[in-house]
Amino acid sequence: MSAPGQPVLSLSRLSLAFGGLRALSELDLTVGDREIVSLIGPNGAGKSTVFNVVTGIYEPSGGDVRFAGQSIAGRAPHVIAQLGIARTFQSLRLFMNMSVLENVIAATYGHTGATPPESVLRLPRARREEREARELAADVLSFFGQRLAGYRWDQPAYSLSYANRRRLEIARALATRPTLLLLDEPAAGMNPAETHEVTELIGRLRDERKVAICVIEHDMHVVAGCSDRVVALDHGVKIAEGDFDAVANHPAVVEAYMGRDPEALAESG
Amino acid sequence: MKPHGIAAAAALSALVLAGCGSSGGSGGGGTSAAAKKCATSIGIEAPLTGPVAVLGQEQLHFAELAMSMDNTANKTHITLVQGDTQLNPQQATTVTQQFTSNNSITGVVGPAGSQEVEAVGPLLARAGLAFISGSATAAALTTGTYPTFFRVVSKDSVQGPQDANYIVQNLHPKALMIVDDQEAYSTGLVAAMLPIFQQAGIKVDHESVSQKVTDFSSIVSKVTPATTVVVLPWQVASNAQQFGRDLAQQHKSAVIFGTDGLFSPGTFTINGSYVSSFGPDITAIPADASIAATAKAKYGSFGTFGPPVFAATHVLDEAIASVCKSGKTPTRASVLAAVKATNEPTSILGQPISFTSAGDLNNGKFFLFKIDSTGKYNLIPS
Amino acid sequence: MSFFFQELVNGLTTGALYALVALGFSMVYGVLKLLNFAHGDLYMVGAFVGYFVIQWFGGPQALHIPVPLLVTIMFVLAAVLVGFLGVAIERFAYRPLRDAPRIAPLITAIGISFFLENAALLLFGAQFRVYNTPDFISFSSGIQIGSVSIDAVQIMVLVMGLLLMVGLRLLVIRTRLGKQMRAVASDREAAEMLGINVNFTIAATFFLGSALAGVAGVMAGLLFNQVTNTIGFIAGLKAFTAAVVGGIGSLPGAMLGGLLIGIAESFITGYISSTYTNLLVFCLLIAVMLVRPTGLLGRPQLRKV
Amino acid sequence: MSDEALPPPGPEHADLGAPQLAGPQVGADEWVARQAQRHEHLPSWLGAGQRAAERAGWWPRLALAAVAGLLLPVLGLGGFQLQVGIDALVIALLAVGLNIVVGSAGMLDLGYVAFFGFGAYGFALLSSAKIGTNGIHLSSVLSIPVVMIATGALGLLVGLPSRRLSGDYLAIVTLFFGEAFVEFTNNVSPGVLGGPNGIVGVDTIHAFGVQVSSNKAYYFLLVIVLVVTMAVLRLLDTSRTGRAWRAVREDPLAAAAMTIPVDRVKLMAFAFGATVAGLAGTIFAAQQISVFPTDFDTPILIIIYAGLILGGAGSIAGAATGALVVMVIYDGLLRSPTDSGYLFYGLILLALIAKLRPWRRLALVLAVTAALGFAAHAIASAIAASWVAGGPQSTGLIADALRDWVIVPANPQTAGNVGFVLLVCLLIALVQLKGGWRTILLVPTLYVASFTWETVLSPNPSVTRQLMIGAILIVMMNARPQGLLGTRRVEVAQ
Repeated sequence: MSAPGQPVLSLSRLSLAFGGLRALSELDLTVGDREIVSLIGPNGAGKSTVFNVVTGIYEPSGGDVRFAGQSIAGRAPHVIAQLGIARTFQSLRLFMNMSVLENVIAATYGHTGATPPESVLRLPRARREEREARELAADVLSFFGQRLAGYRWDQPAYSLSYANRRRLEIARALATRPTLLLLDEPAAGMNPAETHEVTELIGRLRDERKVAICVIEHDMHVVAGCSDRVVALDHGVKIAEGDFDAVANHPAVVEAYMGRDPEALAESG
Repeated sequence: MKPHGIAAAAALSALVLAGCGSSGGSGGGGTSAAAKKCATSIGIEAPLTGPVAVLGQEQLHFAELAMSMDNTANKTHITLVQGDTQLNPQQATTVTQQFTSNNSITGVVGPAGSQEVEAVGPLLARAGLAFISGSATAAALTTGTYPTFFRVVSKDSVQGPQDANYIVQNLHPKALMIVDDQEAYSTGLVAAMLPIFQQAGIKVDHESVSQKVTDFSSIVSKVTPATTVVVLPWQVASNAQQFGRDLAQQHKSAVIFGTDGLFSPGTFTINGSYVSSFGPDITAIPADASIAATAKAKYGSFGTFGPPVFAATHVLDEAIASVCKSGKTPTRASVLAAVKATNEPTSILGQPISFTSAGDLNNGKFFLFKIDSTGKYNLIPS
Repeated sequence: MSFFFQELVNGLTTGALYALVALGFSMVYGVLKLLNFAHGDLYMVGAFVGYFVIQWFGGPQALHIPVPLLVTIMFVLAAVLVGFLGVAIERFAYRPLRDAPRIAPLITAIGISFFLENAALLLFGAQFRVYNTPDFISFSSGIQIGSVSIDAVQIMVLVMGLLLMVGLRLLVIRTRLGKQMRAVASDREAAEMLGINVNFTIAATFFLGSALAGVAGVMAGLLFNQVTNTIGFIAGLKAFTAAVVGGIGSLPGAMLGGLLIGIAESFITGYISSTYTNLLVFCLLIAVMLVRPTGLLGRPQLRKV
Repeated sequence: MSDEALPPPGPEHADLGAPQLAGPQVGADEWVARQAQRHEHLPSWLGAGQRAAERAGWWPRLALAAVAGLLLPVLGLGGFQLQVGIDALVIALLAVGLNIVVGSAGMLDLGYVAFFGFGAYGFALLSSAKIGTNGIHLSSVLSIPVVMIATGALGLLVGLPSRRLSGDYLAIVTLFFGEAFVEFTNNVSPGVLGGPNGIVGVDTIHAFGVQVSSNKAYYFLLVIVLVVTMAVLRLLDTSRTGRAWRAVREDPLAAAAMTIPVDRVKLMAFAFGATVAGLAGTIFAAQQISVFPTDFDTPILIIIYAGLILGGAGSIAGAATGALVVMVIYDGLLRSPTDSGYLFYGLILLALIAKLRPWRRLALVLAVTAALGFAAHAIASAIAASWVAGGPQSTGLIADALRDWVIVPANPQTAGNVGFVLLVCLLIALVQLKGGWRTILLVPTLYVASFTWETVLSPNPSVTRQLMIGAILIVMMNARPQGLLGTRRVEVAQ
């Protein structure tokens, strides 16, 4: 299937080099409106690097990143986030010592504007924004049902289990009101049941939150279960693209996983 | 966790406990008993800890010495209350509040630094407490701003020019270096000396190094062959000794001319150096020999900061004693009056002590010494 | 020109001393990520040990053992005693705080600094204790190149500074202990799982670091002739500065930082004015840090995501 | 800083700071249980108090504290105590301000005291005869805001490096700035700044003909200013700004990815912190009617940090409490030998009560110690009168209590020094030992402690003062690393 309408995100001939090492070279990639694209590939293929370039952590050394029609290459991370690209991190990066609720509300900063004086005096705008932020937080947290139910809201993030930390990261990302959601290994460290849950969750995210999603995942069940389109990377180069079965059986992909380094598959299970 | 919470609580409640103690603790001392026994207290403000503790401790020791001697001589029961200022005006203020609110204190020795006097002068004036400094020499202090302030040492505006003129007339330097130690005492003297040198057409290299620094090699390197005199208006004698060592090590022939702080036989021993001091060499004054001996035995070697404080304490002791002799109980007012009226025919400083209306020492003498190859201080008759 | 070289020598000597103190400071930091503000006070204790050794053998004028032997004893004794003091401090004050917020040990260190400084004041009194080095190591034993004079102590400081740095470097790279140190430094938990005795390693690090401080203290005594209970503060500050400017945790960095500061001080004093030495040195160092945010030889913090 | 750097997930991990629970616990139930348990390990009355306080919410507590503070002078707090109060309040104000930068935004700012100095010097210049022919004696309603804004601006400037530098590298640069400030005021243009002589003859705070001159007035002013500042900062802390600060402290990179402009947020923290310091400076200068470079040197910085961290960085109430506690101990109690005596023995006793269980053992230790003391004293006096000729040096009740118990030789100094060293060794040994041996060693330790106090510590109050504050800092940090009112945090190496 192909992306309906004009793409939300499009990378054209994107390149990134650390010194000599070419992390990405000439990469073309598009994510259509409310499309779910999976990035797969062995470790070190440059999947997370793509996210880091898109979200402005790294500046591309060549090519362009266009989001909703405008070029965002080289913009500051918080600006890009405000434009509507939210992400989660492979190595969880929650605000560990802040409460669950605070973690989510903190992410509304970019869409609120109360100045310190307003906040201190609790002027109308500040009060309104606080109320809205809470409603939004309650909304996105409720998305995970009982997992992040009310009685957990005041617990510090570090008291959560891995699975819940991953959920909280997604909730926090949703609080930035994204149109594009980048999920970096959302199922890592989860048991089969939870993994299955994640697969459904990704689908629901697209349907209920109306976001386009680009997901990096090693667990092929997840990839197979949720992707509209799969893109395989190796050494920063796109080696295959298409629906899951096509890509999974693509010789280049098989070679990337099996051929060179068998243990890659073992790792990426 | 369990004991910790309690430990913290324990600490806090200990505060409260101690707080209760304080109410009973301070302020007592009973002026009622004083009438019979002539019991009262004197506070001493000095840098007893911190970077210049060496000065403060010496001052404290000599104050204790004077007090014990006077107590036995006058059959008084005066006690000494310590106040550590670290040569810091803010701390001096706190200490002064401690003293002014302690009714048993009827006189104060110190504070050591001119800037401290400036900070606490108004407070002590309001409390009507006489305070006598043994080392605050800034000229501005005795312009009548602080009515209860006295000092047993002369001021920069006298010593500075005197020393400067001596250097100009007797040492005839073409060029000289003058190094202040970034303390009020030192900068004051330098300010008083500089114009005279410039007037005499001497090329002056004005340097400045913090008291805490003990490495002078790079300044010493700046001493040119033409520079025959280095003026060190410093407070720490051993620093000057090191300066002299660096001069020798770099084969510089300049002569060191130091002021009060450098007077420290046994510590500052650079051959051919001059030291001008507001205190005499009490080891050389027969009358003071016993004091010097006791001090040396009890506290080890000492410099020039002790004797003036000894004198200051002695003045207060005598004032209190005189009040008691006249059958009155020593109060701040009576002690202040007695201090104003002080007229000691002789003193540890080898000169009579009496004060001008502004609190300055009347015709304060200076003593100029030249150090010989054995490190002995020889008085230069003026 | 000779003036230039004289100032250079002065700067190098002072710098080498700073570097010595910084080495130990940087070592402890490397392993524990702890800013040990008590380091300077260990240096002070070392200086006192040296002083008492001199007194013990008859005082500077009347030594009854050969000077080289005396100096050796001073260094060894200072190193050992201060080393164990450091170990005791670590066990007593820092170990309980290993997993505490990083800022908590900072206050403990300050508390220890207060304690040591004033314990010395209580025990040894406030007056300056004087080494009188020239009485037993005469200036003539130094070198004289033109009008530039370098005395024996200065040479000794420079040489020992270099030797100790090289030695430490070898120790850290080559020896088993060094490997363990690096392991603990990079990840304590992992090191523990690999069966490395973390407590021992950290104690050893503290011993070495403190011993260095002790040696530096004796050096300072020989160089500046005087000891008092307050010399630790400035030394600690310089060590901290040198270590961070050089790239904290890196031993060559500490050395470089120390020398840089020493030379900067002496040249600013020499060519501009001693009045502004500190002010300008601080400004210079701020500039350095802005150009190289992780110090001269510090590895840039990679931000893996 | 990859996965293994992260703390392991909840159940295994959430025990940080909190005591281990017996039996299996999972997820939230465990957390909830632990919250409830937090009170149980306290003595009932303390636990009850804590629960009550927590139920009350922050502003009633603050109001209560304010009222208590304002009542103190009425209850006869005067002279010295008032001065200590003022000093403490100034430091508390500074600690609360510093808490923004260190506690909330998590940046180590070692130049903070310079903002205090800048504010003080600024006010001094604007309200003295220093500038112009007869000076600009600006009304305080103008000068104070002006100075505060100027200090805030300076804060922005000094904060700029925080965009590139982090952690200890930022710390050192700010430290340089702080040192540079002292050097500047001490050496640059003595004509205006007065060099080491500082600026004297500064006006008291005055506006509309009203003069704030008496210490009592300044005390009240400071209490009000502190409370208002705390309230403002509390409101700010619970707003989007405060959350952004904490988010940046926790993980700058994630914060940026969550729409938070990290650099701007950091600068804001610096600016707010500086502004508070500036305010404190103006009041300080006006109250002391003079400013000197040494007032803004490192020792003050140390005290501020000690207060902040002792109270618990990150907690506004903690910062204020910690600063007040430290200052009352350091500047108040420890200055008077009598009080520090009570503090010394009080702390020992209370520590024993807290640490030594069961009660039987405590009683035993005390009894044995007492017996040992009297026996030793008797023997000593039997051998030679001079051995006990000294008599306890501390005054008041303690002296009477200890007269026939503690040995004090005629010349206590040397003996005392030995005792002091011995005491330190014993304490270290105490930490090393376990169980029964520790209890046994406790007895001689207690006696040596008392001996040392009576022989050398009490007669040298000013040195002892420094020793005690050092020891107290060490012990308190070891007892509660997260500070009195702080909450334990997990730290993820970034």
